[in-house]
Amino acid sequence: MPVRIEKAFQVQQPIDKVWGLLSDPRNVAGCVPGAQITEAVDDRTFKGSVSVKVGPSVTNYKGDVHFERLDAAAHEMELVGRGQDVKGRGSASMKMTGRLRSLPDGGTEVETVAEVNVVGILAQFGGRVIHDVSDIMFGEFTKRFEQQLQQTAAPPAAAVAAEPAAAAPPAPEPEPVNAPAIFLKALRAAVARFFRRLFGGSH
Amino acid sequence: MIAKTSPEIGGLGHSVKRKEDLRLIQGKGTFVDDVRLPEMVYGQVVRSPFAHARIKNVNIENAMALPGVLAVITGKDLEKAGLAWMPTLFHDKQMVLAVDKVLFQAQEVAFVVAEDRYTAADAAELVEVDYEELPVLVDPHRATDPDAPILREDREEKTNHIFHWEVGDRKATDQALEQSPVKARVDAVFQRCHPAPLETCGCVADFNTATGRLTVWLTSQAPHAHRTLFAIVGGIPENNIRVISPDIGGGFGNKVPIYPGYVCAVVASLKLGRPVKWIETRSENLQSTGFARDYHMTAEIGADRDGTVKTLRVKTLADHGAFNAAAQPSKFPAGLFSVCTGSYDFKKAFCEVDGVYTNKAPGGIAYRCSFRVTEAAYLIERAMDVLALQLKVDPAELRLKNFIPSDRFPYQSPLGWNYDSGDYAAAMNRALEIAGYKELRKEQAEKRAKGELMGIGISSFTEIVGAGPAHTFDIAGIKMFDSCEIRVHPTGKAIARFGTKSQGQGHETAFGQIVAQELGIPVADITVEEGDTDTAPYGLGTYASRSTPTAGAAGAMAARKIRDKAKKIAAYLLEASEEDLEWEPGKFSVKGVPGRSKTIQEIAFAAYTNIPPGLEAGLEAVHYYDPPNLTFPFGTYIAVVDIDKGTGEIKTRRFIAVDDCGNIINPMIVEGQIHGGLTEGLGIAFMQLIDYDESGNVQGGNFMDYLVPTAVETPRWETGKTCTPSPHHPFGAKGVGESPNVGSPAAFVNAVVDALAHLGVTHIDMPVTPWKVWQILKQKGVVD
Amino acid sequence: MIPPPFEYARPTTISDAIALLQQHGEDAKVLSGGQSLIPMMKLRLARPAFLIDINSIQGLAGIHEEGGYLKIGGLVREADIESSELIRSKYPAIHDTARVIADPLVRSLATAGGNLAHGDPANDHPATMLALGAEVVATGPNGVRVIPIDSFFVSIFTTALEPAEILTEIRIPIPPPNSGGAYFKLERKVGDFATAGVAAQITVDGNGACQRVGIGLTNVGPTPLRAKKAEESLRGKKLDSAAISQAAELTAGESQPSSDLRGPAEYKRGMVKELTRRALTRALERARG
Amino acid sequence: MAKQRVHVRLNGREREADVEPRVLLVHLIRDVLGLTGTHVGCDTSSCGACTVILNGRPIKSCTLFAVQADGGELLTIEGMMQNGQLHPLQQSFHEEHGLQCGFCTPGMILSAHALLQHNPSPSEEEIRWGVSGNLCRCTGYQNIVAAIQSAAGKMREKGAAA
Repeated sequence: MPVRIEKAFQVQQPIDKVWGLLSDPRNVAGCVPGAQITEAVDDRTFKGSVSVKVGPSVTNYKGDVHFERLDAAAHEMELVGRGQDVKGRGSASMKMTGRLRSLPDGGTEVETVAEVNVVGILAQFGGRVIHDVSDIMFGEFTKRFEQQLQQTAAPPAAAVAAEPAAAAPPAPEPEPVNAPAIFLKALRAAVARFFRRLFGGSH
Repeated sequence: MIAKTSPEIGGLGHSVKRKEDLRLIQGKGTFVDDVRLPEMVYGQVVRSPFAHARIKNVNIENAMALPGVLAVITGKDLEKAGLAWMPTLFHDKQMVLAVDKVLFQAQEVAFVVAEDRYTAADAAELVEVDYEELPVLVDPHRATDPDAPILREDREEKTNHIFHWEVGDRKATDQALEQSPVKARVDAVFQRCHPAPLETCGCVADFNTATGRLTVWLTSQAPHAHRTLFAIVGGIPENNIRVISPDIGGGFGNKVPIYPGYVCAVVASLKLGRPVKWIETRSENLQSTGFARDYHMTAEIGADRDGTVKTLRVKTLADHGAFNAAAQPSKFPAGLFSVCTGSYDFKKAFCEVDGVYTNKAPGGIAYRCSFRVTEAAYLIERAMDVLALQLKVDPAELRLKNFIPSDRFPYQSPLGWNYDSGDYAAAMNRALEIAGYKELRKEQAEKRAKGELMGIGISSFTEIVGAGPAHTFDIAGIKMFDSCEIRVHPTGKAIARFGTKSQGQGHETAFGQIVAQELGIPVADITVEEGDTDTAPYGLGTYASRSTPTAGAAGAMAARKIRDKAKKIAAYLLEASEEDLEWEPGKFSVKGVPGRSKTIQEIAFAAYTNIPPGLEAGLEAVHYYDPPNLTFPFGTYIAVVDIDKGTGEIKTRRFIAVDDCGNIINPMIVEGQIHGGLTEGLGIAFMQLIDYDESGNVQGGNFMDYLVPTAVETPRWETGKTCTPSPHHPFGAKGVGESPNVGSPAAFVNAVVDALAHLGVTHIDMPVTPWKVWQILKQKGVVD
Repeated sequence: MIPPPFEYARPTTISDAIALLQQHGEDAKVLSGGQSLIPMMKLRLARPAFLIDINSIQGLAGIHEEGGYLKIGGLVREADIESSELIRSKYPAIHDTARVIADPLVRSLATAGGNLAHGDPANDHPATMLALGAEVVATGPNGVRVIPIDSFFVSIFTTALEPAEILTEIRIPIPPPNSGGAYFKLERKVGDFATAGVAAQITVDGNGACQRVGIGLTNVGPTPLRAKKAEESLRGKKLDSAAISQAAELTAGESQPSSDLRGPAEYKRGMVKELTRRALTRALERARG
Repeated sequence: MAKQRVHVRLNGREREADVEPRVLLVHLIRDVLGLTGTHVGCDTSSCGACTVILNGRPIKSCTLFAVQADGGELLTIEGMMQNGQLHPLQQSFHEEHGLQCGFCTPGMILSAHALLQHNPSPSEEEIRWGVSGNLCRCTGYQNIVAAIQSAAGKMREKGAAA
């Protein structure tokens, strides 16, 4: 059940800075709601999991994210994430492409396209909601990415480490991951609140 | 003409109330899931979530570790026993449990056995299967593309093409079509649908380690054939297998094939020495067991300007899914599809079918029809309407003009069938009369003038049912005869056993009426039994409307054998010669000597107490009937629909069904069958589709999306009949159970197209949904 | 068909139920009618570790008018709404809605409260409650709070209820004289979710002008929707066919359907338009009595 | 998961059983208490084959946990016969040929029973809506409607006589 979603937004940040974040695998992965990076296979491939909660229904996917393309010159990237339901009832994949355009005012336009494909029992019984759910999740992804761009203070990778129960990824590159514990706590709470709001208790 | 018996005897033509009802209305029936045996355990199938994937590993440890789990069977286990694959009923093989790869979503991958249903369900989730997803093929039109993935790596031929089959004179047909002054063409898809009997498939397999006997309670329309197949596949001596089909909650063709779940339950019982129950869920039923249709068809009619049809050319692509499991016993890959010339007198015809594999559930079974005749009837009846539109003639007139005349029977069709009898115009005229056709057309014209949408759809189908004959039909070599054994007890009561198996058709009553008709024993005194292979004579089962044409005939023939012997006994008792005796239902009398007669009951008593010298004791007979030909029931259906322009919703205002199935055993039962078949036709025409998205996800694989009409969507049916007996059947009967499902889809679709014809619409594929209709209305600017 | 294991409690008071909710947090689910939750559990699409069955709590099953409101208790069954003379006569839109929800067997158990609290955009009551300007009464650890229906539906399958809150009552303002309402649901067959559904509630003044109007939509967006622009277009206007058509047009524009087996988005938008026309027309007839 | 004691009055008889909370009512009735007249035809709460009457209301016994029925009054098809007499609905389904395979019949009869309880003389339309939660694949509903109409007549006469 393939779904295609396009989102574009503008930020008051120079294109190179934006590209720095968009081309940072852990950062991008960290912006996917419910996602956890559990292991870095190489600097372009990561193992991880995504938890998708729709009302009373929760599905946990385990799989990997791979950056198919990182074109610094063109400011274009493409990543493919694939995961299988841990209960063996299907799989989900997402191909995401991102393209940056610098704006006359020095800002940057971020264009992203996600092609989500769900296979298995969710695609059989959840057909009527898959589009809306994908749209909401991808919307949240872009929102978080924007937030990352705003908060220059904390290095983006923090978000990755901040994910609940995420094993700290073996840093593939020198840049150390050390954000103050207090910040992590705050972010955790924020994420938890967000999920309650987004998918929380219904009878 | 058949002698009318008294209501007490209740022979042919009486609307005898059904015997089977009494247990069913009290909840005292015995369906497979009602069978409970000591020590019984429960099986559940682990299924693939993917349509096409490599199996890298199956880990059963966690499942086995769950308390209450007794066994987890995988494809590798079956492979060791040589059971990983089983033969289908049509020259192919099918995986029982997948070993290397899966070929459709919901395919069987492992079988979990536990002490109860709940533990089995939990354990099924704990079986870890490591899949590597492969490219998926769902579009049959792309099956033979060079870049299409080869699905069946197990086959020699590295192609997704299964078969090419053609019949008729291609060259002559092409030429004739070329030269036809008028050509009409329709491209029609008969969508993938499913019989969906309300009871799903299942079994209880009980291998008795002490006796070495295997008893299988099975949702089977063909228990004897299934016993033989279990013997062949499982290598168990056939005398050590007993298949029992108890009460069956509807079949409609779905319960003809053998499914992996059955085999797994048997294997598990052999392994554990305990009875194993496996009952599939509805979703499993719709997603993995025998689907129907998925025929992508083109019909071209060549006709004269005056509307006389001359030539028919049919080309079809058949999507058989992952395995060719089309449960059909004819010699032809497309079954009886070549009856597609229908009720019309075509001079030349050619029909070709190509079958392909896709990543979809296997099947192509005969859903309430006789092996692809539904597809054929739908196609020709749609094509005739397209021709009528093109010629701007009334579809009823066009049909009347082209019917095979009643004096031309037996009729040899250009594609090789020999129609036994028919009077198509009679049925058509009766239907037009009941409908008040002229007034309806007048009303339609008035409505159209006011911008309202009303449609009248006609279908005058010819069915072809009653397989055998043996020269054309067999299952694994076993000829398609059927059988009856009758025993008349000393007190004049009787038991009759048949090789068929009722799934709601009322055999316990109707078959009793056949025997009552022939022997004059009251139907109340006759017990009818089916479905136990230890007691019933061998038969090929109930499907394709074959029960009455074959087993019913066998019943009459066996009864006649008994009557012949009864005549000898009567002659002895009456001290008269057989020539001087005359029969009336229930007794032999001496011609011209009032009062000198012996009732069948007196004769039965004598058969055990006062046996004529030189005659064997007892009054029994068995008969195996191989029909000389199929029977060809027919009829005309008229649908009247109103369309809500705002929503595209279609309301069937009236539906007139005139059926001709020759002589009728039980009018009440026949009418009930017609109501049911029409309702299934309604669902197919307007609501039902098992679809697959490009990833091979089943869409419409459960009762939330596979739409079964309720009492609210179902209209009140109007029925009528004509009677043209079959010349070759012992009492002139033809099968009828499937006519309404075969004939009605075209009537419904023709009605909707007729309502939109003035907008230039000539065809809409089924299911004809409100949104399809609305989109057309929008395109045509009828709605804003 | 076989639900996963869970723990079960059947508290007899609201406070006990809330205590249990607090105790078990995200793992707990409230079980009222169960006609949405249990089917999901049977398919193992939902796996709550703890079920809190509120069906034995007294005082939540009443339908009555009080203090300017129609009050429907959190445990009132659809069947009771369907057969309530008060609702049939004074709240026809709610009657229309109850009788097309699922099928008669489901309606024996399903509750209107659950129908709202499940947060499923395909459920029928939300549209009607939006049209009627209802309020949801939620009882939680900090007592009772009243949530206006407009802020109740947060996201797909997500409502404004906090995890430890229970929907205990639905309040509908008693409509003034010359009011009428209607709900139109298009479904593929009885028992199906709406392909699209539209609820309309209006009040007209002496000379037939529209004083108050509410339009709610079913299953044409990630949440139940209210057609605000369309409502705006009608306020103070005479409800002639031109006005109704314009409102229908606007409503279709405000809907956000996505394509599924029930039909393509374009069709659903068309249906919103058509059903809005029908709902407003019927509501007007009823308002005029 | 710990089992819980469930007590129901089933067709007038007190019955008890210990079941896991997740056990569906239909499985309590069929597998535990052994009354198999109540059937299961789907896994999405769509078909109504499992219809029983709980505390006077027709419900899908596949969409209720057995523990929820604790203390309740249950009527299944096995309880329709009264002192050896077929219920008028059972009679009429037989006389009007309102069943074929018989799999939907118990649920259909119980839904009809509930309908006639609060509407003794329903119109054809009311009957069709009344049993719209019960699917039948065999009869096309026409004779089911006829059977319910005829039973309604019989029951009215009875009522009048009584």
